Amino acid sequence: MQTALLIEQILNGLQFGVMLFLMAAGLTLIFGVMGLINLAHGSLYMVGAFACAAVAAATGSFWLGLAASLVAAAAAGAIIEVSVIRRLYDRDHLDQVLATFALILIFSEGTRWIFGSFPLYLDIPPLLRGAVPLPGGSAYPAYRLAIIAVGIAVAIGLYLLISRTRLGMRIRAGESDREMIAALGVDIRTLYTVVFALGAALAGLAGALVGALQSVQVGMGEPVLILAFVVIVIGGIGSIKGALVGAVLVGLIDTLGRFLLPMALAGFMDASSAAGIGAALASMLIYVFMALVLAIRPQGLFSAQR
Amino acid sequence: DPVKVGMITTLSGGGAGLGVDVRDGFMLAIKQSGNTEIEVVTEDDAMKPDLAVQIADKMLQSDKVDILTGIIWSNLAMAVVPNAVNQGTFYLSPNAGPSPLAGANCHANYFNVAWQNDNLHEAAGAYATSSGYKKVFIMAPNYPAGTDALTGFKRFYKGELAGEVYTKLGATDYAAEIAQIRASGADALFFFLPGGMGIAFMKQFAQSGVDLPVVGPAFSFSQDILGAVGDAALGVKNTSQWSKDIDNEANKAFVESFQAEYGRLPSLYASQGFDTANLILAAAAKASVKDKDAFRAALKAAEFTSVRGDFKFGPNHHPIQDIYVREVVKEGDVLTNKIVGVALEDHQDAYASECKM
Amino acid sequence: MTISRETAFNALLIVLLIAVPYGASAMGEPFYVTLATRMVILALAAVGLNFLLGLGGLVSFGHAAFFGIGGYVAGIAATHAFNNTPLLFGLPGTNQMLIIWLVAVLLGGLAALAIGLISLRTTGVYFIMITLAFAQMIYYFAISWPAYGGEDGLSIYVRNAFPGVNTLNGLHFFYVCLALLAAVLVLFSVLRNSRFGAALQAARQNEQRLSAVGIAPFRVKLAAFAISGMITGLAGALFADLNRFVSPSMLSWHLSGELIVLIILGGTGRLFGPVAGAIVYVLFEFYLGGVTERWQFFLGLILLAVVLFARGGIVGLVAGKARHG
Amino acid sequence: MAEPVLEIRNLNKSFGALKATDDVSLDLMPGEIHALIGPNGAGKTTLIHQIAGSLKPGSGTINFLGRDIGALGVSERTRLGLGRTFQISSLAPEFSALRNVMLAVQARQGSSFRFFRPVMRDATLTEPAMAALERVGLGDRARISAAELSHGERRQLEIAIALALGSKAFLLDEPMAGMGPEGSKTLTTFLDGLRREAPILLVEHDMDAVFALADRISVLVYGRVIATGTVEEIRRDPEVRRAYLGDQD
Amino acid sequence: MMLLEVSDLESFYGASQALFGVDLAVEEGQVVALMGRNGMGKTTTIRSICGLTPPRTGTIRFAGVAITSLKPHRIARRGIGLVPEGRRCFPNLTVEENLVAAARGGHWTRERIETLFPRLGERRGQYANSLSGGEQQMLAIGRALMTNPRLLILDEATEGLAPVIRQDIWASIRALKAEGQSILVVDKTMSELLPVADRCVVLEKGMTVWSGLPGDLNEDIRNRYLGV
Ligand SMILES: Nc1ncnc2c1ncn2[C@@H]1O[C@H](COP(=O)(O)OP(=O)(O)OP(=O)(O)O)[C@@H](O)[C@H]1O
Ligand SMILES: Nc1ncnc2c1ncn2[C@@H]1O[C@H](COP(=O)(O)OP(=O)(O)OP(=O)(O)O)[C@@H](O)[C@H]1O
Ligand SMILES: [Mg+2]
Ligand SMILES: [Mg+2]
Repeated sequence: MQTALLIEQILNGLQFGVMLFLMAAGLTLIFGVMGLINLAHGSLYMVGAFACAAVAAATGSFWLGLAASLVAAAAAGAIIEVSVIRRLYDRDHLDQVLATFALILIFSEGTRWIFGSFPLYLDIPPLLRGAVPLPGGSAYPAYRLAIIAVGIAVAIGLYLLISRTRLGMRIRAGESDREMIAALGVDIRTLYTVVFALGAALAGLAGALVGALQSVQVGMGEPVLILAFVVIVIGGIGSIKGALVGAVLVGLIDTLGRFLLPMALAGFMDASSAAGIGAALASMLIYVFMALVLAIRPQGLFSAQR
Repeated sequence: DPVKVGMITTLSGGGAGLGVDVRDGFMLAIKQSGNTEIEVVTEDDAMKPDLAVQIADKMLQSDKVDILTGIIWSNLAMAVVPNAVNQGTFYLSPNAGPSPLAGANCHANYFNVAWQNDNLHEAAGAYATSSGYKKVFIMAPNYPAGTDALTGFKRFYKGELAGEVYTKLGATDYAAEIAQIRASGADALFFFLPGGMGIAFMKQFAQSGVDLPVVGPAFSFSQDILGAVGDAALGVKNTSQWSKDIDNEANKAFVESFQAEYGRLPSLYASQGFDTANLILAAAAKASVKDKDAFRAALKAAEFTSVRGDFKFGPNHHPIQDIYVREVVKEGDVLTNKIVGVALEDHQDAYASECKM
Repeated sequence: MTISRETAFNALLIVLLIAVPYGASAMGEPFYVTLATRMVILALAAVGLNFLLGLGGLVSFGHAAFFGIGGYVAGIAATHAFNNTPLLFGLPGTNQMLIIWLVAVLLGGLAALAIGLISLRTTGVYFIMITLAFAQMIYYFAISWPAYGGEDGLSIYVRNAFPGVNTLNGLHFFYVCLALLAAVLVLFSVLRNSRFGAALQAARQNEQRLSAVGIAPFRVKLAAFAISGMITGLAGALFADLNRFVSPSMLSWHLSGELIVLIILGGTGRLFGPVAGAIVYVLFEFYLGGVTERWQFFLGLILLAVVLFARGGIVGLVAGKARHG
Repeated sequence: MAEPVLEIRNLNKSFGALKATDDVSLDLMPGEIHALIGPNGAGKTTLIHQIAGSLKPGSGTINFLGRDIGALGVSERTRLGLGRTFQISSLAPEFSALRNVMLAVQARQGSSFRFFRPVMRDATLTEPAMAALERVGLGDRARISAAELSHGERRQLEIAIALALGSKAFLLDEPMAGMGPEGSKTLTTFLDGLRREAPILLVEHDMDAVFALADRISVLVYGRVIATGTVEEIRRDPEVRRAYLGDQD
Repeated sequence: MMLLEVSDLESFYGASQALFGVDLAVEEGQVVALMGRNGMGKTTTIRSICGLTPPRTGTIRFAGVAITSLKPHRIARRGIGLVPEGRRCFPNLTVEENLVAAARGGHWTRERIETLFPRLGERRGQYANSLSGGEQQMLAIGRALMTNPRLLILDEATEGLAPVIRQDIWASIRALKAEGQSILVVDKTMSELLPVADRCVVLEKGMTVWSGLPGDLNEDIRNRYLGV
């Protein structure tokens, strides 16, 4: 019985990890590969979720909503890139921090302006509602399995895009020396707009997919932002593989931590305080883990450069 | 005499829904009263304690308000209230009721028009006991209101606990907790997860197929978020001091006029805002706000028609009131709550005795 | 000697900071004193960060840790003094600002030393994130640690005392804070021009170069981190006294972010950058908040305009590009 | 015979399968210019990195002034008197040329933890720095920031910094690179004089300079020293001609 | 036919002027040497031509079309390939990726580059930031060739190369010239440069002070402007 639960929790951890990767995927592209600190990633995630919820409510189809989330987030991304980000590539990273911080404010309040102050309804599509039986007699929600599948597909797709295609090489080249890649005849401005929009679309996709499991509300992107950065940094900036591994590690550690720590503590204190202290420790756990990883490997687990 | 009210509430970010409801309920009452002597200044605290303190300072020192109100969150209330009431201003809480302000740090100028934080959880505990649950799994986020919630529940729940779990504040994925609930062999689930946490949990819980009766305080099933939870909430029992079907004239009028004014159903937060305003209006009709003692006495008397029916203050200026059990139902295609019973009658909070006032 | 535009602008800011609260107080508008105090304290915290970020190029996204530690020092000491209960090892609490400051500075510095020792092994974004990690650990600890209020925080019922000054008088407290800010600004300017400052700025521009002339960058950066933590810790103690309240929100990443924003807004690495940034940010936050409930939207637009059109922040806009001797 | 200033014994370094340094032994004698030449990728810069401390050797010893410095970090070695320049200029770009050099002066004085005295008014810093700039001919560019200097000027600044360190031995990685014909000529004369202050380990592809300056030449190919000798010996060595010099006369 | 015509170029870095009037022309199939002492504006001229430091006044025509105000990538696509000063290989890309990223159809392919510089073939999978200085230089040249330029611009392209390789590169330059490739080159090795150049242009303090045939580059000019 206990082992069955443990196995289920490990599965949950994996699942949570892949979900984290999905949330971080767009950021991996924009931040890890283009080298742009985009604090507004969470806002794009929110845009995706809201677009999906609104369209799904209007049309009754989750799938149309999903498409809308891609379109809306990509459009928002392209607009941001052309009107703001583009002017900041040759500036200090800090200017990007301030600008994208400002974008968070604008997006959050803008979304509330359009959609009101109350959370929106977004449910998973009927097709994916049930549970899938797993070997060993247990079952797992189909929707979560679908998220795992999408996460892994995105990971593979991104990996191929970045490391195998000429487009990917040019993006990476642009990250280290925009001037030089332009001098070789690559229209890096347009390329970056496209890539930024793609990253935004991925954020939006994650927002829609994960939003169906969570709550679609203003501010939903903020915790995502921090987690996504944590995942990418642990994995090593610029490495898709690293981001995936980092995400799964964080997912496992977080899930198992909040499950096992209170149980372990219950050995030598009363249940109620064990639950409280265990939970407190568990909430610090991923940050402890990140600090440890970076203290030992200052470049993350799989840094793309050397 | 003119009364100047300063409303500090949350109008931006994820918690804005609650602030908007409190404000709308409040302003509705002011509008209906036709009283032009009452001036309200409203500002957004963005859920930041230090910003709330700054706004309070501004309202006290610059706007010279007589009464402060509006704060939604306990931590913001703890930041603002002690200083405000010590300076002689009245504070009327339309939502938060942290235990220190009900007990050891109670104050003559502080009135709570909603509930002490533990109240609805206590009622849930009482309801769980009366429903005959023997093994309840209880869960709340790991912060003071969360611990208070579980303490409150346990105060009135007499059975065994199948498990006690504190989640991370702001967590959005509950697969791990749901697995624990499934494995615990519980016969019912009690949880307190305010705001988005509750929405996420209920959706995931419903999808997980774990079939347990669910009890909770009204916060995760109030009108403002039921729409977002969807059918997942159907049938859930929740405890509240207010419901839109409480049978009295004032309440009927309130629900109708609120819907007419804002195009949506009121939540319990709106009712609390509405009551708070009516309390002020009633007191202002009896005494001048400049005469602190008289005004305080007028507030304390609470001679207004509450939408919850009977309403009176205990010695610590916290309400003594009935707390109902509601069930989430569907009316047409709108999700809402229906009263199915009374959990606690004339309930008073547990800290009143610590209050030396 | 000609006065540069930057010097003139700085002098103007100082004069405004001395005069405006005085005038406001005389005209019976004590709130503006409170607002100015808030600016000064946030500026102080940001000067601490500017030391690290502006001179050393080390973007700490965890300075809320030191700010919060300072705040909790004030809050905890005052609570124990107020309730007359012993603090640690039978030591009593205190309501004396001087002692509180000393402890806040020490603890801020020690925490910075400990965090820096590990964090400074990393660079760039890794550094940003590892400092965030440490701050988050302290944040979650504070939220779930019940002894001092957890997320509800801790009230300071009477503002702490300073010998010879009535700190309950807002204007007096303001001048205490302003004096500290002035002292720290002098410190900043002296350090920047010193040999240590030269080494620190070189570390930002090119560490390889620094070690190749025989200066170990790690020690320079660690010292800077500690000094920075001390200053921000001090600001935290004052902030607690201003609000008469501490809570984990002082430790949250929003606050770390806000400090960074203040600096960039004012002008990174500029002596008065944080001051200008704090003044402008607090003013906008306050006025917009009074005008519209959608104030954050407009605040965002304004910040965006500053980044796009005022290179080098406000000081840069007024005084032109920074010169590095 | 005098003691070598710098003594390298059996140094090895691999990058994966690549042996970048293969059992290298080298001496630098007082007053000499010892040129290190070899094809691109032979491991010259890698060797300099190991001597300067920025790369850890796989095995082998490095003695400087009779002391084993293998365990010391970069900055410690510099403080002992081992000055280097970089093949690709490495400067503090925002600092003026003068402040770049002043950094070296303050490091030489061992005083980077002084917090109060303003550096720009400190003649003990500015004067030696200015003198070093004058020596490399950058005197009139002292106030220009390093980022605004032309490529060649940056190379000159690298030398000035090394000079200001007052080192007891110099490791110069392609100092001639980027200097125009005139610059190379001046620098050659300059280095010729410098050897009297401290010996120089000179990595250089500019053969005119090497042949004019070197007392001894070592040739590195695939991480190995294949020959060491005088200018004439090296010039005549058929293997060196084939691997490196080509049909140059 | 005139391939590149630059007249009266004035360029600035921020507020400071670096070029005060540069004139320069490259005919199709010619090799033109751009000369001058350190800091005289050679690199700036090249940057202006490539659109990296757009000139404030003056005109640049390439193959008969004005390219003065075009974006760098448009200029490059018209057929200008740059080997910049200081190499500027993409450090986070491997050798192969550096080449492929620049590729545009034509007869220069990765295989041909690797025949020209076998060293690059051996280092194909290595990140550019771990290459030796000379290897990076080869990579920079290979990368520029991959764009199959009509005009190849070499800014100190033989800097830091071993004499044998340098001879190889000069040999390749001669071979390229023989194929009809037009080249604008900055280099300090006069002994190699002058024989291959069809014309020389000498800059002094950001101005063209002399231009003509290599044979006419007399003692006086050399002393005055080149310091030799
Ligand atoms: N970090 C590294 N990882 C893998 N290979 C490396 C690394 N650093 C250097 N190399 C390889 O080691 C060899 C020696 O490089 P080094 O820079 O020492 O050559 P060099 O003799 O200085 O050449 P040049 O004259 O061209 O500057 C080169 O083939 C280079 O690619
Ligand atoms: N980024 C820059 N900012 C400001 N000034 C610069 C910049 N780059 C070069 N300069 C200045 O412009 C002038 C011309 O420099 P340029 O690099 O064109 O010279 P160059 O002839 O290529 O010299 P070298 O042979 O040393 O490479 C020099 O005075 C230099 O100081
Ligand atoms: Mg080398
Ligand atoms: Mg040049």
